[in-house]
Amino acid sequence: MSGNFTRGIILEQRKEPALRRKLRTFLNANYAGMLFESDLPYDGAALSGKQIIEIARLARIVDERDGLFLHEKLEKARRMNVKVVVGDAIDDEPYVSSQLNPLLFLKKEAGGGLRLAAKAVGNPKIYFAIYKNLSDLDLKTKLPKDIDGVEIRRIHGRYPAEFRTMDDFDSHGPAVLIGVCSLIHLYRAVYEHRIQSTCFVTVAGICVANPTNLEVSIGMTPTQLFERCGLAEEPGYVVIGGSMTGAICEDPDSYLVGTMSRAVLALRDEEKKRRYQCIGCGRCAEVCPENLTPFYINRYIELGKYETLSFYDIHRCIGCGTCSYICPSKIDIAENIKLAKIEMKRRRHEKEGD
Amino acid sequence: MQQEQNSVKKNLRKELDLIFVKNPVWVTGLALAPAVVGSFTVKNGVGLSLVFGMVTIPVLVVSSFLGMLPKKVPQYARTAICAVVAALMLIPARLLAGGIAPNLFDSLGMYFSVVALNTVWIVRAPLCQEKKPQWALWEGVCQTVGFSICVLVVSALREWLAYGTFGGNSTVLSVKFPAVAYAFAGFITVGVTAAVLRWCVDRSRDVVASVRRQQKKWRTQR
Amino acid sequence: MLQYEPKAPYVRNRDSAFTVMMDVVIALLPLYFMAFYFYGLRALMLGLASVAAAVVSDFVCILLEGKKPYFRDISSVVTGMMLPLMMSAATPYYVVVSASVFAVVFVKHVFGGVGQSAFNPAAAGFAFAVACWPVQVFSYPAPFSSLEPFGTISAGLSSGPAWNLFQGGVPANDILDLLLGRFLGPMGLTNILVLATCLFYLLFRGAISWQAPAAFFGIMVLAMLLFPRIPESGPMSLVYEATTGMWVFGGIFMLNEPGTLPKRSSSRLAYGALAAVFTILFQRFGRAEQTFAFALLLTNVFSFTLDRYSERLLRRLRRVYLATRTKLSEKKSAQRA
Amino acid sequence: MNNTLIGIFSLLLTALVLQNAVFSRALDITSLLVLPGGRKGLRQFGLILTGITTAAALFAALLNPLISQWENVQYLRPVVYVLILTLLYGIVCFLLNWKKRDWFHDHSMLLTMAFFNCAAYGAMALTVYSGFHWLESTVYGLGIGLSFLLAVFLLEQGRRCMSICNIPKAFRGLPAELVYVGLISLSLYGLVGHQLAA
Repeated sequence: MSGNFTRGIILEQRKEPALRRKLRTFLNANYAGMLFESDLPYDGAALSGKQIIEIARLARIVDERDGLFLHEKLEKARRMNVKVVVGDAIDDEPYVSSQLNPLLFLKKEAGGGLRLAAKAVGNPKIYFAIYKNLSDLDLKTKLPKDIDGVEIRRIHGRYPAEFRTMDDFDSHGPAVLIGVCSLIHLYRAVYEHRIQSTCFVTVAGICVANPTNLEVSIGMTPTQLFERCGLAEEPGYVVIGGSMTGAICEDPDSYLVGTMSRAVLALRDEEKKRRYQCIGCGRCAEVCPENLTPFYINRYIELGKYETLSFYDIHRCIGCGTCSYICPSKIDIAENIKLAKIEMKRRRHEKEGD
Repeated sequence: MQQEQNSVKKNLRKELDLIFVKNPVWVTGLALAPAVVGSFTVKNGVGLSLVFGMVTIPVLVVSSFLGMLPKKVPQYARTAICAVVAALMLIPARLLAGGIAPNLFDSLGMYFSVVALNTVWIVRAPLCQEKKPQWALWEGVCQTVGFSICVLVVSALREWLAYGTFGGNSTVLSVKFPAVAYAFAGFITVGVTAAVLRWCVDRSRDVVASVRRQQKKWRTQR
Repeated sequence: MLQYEPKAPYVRNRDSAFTVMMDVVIALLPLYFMAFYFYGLRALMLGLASVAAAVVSDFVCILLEGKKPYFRDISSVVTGMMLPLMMSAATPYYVVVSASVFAVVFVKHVFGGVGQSAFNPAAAGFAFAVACWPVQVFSYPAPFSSLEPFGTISAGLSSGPAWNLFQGGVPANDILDLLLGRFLGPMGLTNILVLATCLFYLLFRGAISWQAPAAFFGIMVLAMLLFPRIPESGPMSLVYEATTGMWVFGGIFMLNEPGTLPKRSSSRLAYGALAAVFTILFQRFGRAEQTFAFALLLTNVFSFTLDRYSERLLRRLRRVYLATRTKLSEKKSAQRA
Repeated sequence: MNNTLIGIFSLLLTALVLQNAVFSRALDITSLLVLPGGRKGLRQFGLILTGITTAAALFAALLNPLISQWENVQYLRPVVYVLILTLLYGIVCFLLNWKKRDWFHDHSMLLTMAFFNCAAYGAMALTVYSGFHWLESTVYGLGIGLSFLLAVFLLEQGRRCMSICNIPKAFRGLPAELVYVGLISLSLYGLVGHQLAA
């Protein structure tokens, strides 16, 4: 519950039509043949932990949370003697439900996958983590108390919730977070010897006629996904990833959707971009989850005084974008900070090079 | 011969910069105290410029003569001599001011004498020791002109706004701003006029540069 | 495809700089309504003149700086609206106009325009008007007296209860009159109930944050209750001071001017407290009957410093917190081993 | 005893805030604005200046009964004061040059600026105008020096604040700082009211 008192913003979730709808598949022809060769049995109960990690390696499963290979993560967790394994279904960004929806509709695979991962690490406690936003009263989907016998923990509080997840499980000892989608892939790898060739993607946005969660083969283009779900109107721009931290897709016809994509959003080019001068209201400092002062950071970046930025602890910025969201002057503070970090790194390298 | 003439011209021109481009008050920020508080009527402004000239020119000239002393004499002794000269010059300045306007000394109060310790000569006197006396004199004149222009402009502006008069003669100004005669308005007036001067100087520099560029173009075209 | 490149995040808050400023303007409108109710058309005309002067001088300054004029910024309107409210309804037009020109040109634009002003423009404009024309600013017409919208005022002008307080006496006004704002005072800020409504509106809309006003009003109320400056009981003194003083209006509108307010919440608390201390000191030792604007100008000097100290404190705390956390986890792992 | 203490304290406060040497009289505003050496240099300068103003005020108060019997004293008074300052300057420089040569070599310009300075002269002149006896005038001189330090402190805040402001090009530097000092002066005006600078 402690999360309710953290800093951040209350966001309209806008997950609803996509979250309620059934998960659909959208696969290309060679999905059936994507299997790996192995002598290991098709039975999770008969496998040892090391064998499960070996299967994860053979299936080339990538965790969609951080882009690491699942087998590397599991091995590291095993070495660190982890006490808790958490299946992460925290979709805290608006529109995105590509972890939550598979969790609700593929309960058996998700729960089984989490058990397998726990076995690989050494039988610690297991939980699923879901984001409980203050404003999701409009959510029509009832979130269950447990999935396949695994307890669901709800992460409370305001928007940047994902980085806070660890704090909720800290009391148990060291924890590891694994994305739900990769757990589903782990289950399939163990019981079907299937290589990870698909990913879960939310196709949503104002311009999409039927917002849906899709399981798609890796390598589809956004245009194909939009054809599948139907476009209500010509999209203003296409975003890959979350609506808060994602990136603009320059060319929807040739971009290839991958494991880390999570969501493809078609948004309307709604309002003309109105540029205001900073009025110095300080709202960015009020909402910053890391308690930084983006106002001064942005001002010093604009003035080019990069040496002062370390005083304002710019390296603690998690890039959540709350400052840009709240800014009444519509200044791209988060983007500026991101670029400034890159610039600072470049300068440091230059200095060391000399 | 040609070279000598050129250097003379160069020196003359260099010191002329002190009037606007390197104005001692507006640009360099020296001798601000009398310019800020003392200059709220034109009469005061004239008085301040007078004292400034009577103090600064002799001190700079004396300082250039002090440069001829042997090197053994320490710098602080030279500065002390300059200070004595400045203090002594206050007496004729006071007499002259009394001759021009009897109540000038009273209306200026402390600032009349404060001019004797103005920062212009404190900063410039050590540098004038390397100069020939005639150039020190010329610099003193230019400093005085620069100071006077600043003080006169500021004091005229403030008198006009505060009392609606100009040198005691009433002018057309229906609204008067009595607070402009106070110290805070002095700071703001000097600051704003300094900004205006800088803006003008920058603009004129741009104009000069563009004219030169144009001339060069024509020359190359020919 | 795109005219510009949108940057993450792609969903944005609906509030804009325009709506934030508009909230303040909306909160100022009831005060103008009260002024109109008490003094008739002249109150509105004064406001109009002040706003016009502020907007025009803002426009001219922006052109002089060589920037593009920019009509969505209405901060000069806010400044212009605040100024006449603090003055007598019989103030000549030139006072109001020159105060707002001073505020916009010499306070706002010298330091770089909107959001960057080192001093509160409205406070500085009022201070300038007081320095120039104390008599015109502080001699008030009686409420409900008919004032000519233009030309010279024929109604009798006199000083109000604030002057009595300043002189160390007790005002002779009825308490109910004071609470309803029916006394000789500044044209827009006599009615304390309307002011309180404005405060709650602004807080509810999120146009101002609660920290600075909370600290400011807390300390002011305590000081008025415990150390009355007139020979009266604490609560009575509080009623007199709060109804006649400009600090209630200032604490709501001028203290929270976004450009000069510190940005961190802890430093906002300190800023409010500092403003209260300066206000009390200026009230006791000042030479004018309304000194809040002067006290606020002095407080503004410390705005940036408070933020810096707050940031430094936070840095220290963050380091300590991280160090203890790593130490604890090391200890835990050592125990396990 | 108590009364004198209270009197001295109120005199100090008067010199610090009400008749602040920088904000209400603009004494020494030049060194405040243009002295090189940054914050540290300014603080050092302020400390030196405080010592000088205190000593100068004391000397002025001691000498005042002697010179007030002269003829044409109003002509000679400024001259005498500047001569006293010069004498003090010479002695201090001689001692420093003798004992602490390195320090003196680095700080000679600072010392010169601090001695031949409106504030030092102002401390002498103002004590005489106000008719203080020697203790009062010493305290007043100390107050003038401290008020310069106060101004240094306030201007430091201002400089920091202005360093992140997008000040128009024409105003950058000296003009903006002058306006800043002017506005602080305006805020103190509410405390002081209008007093003619003596």
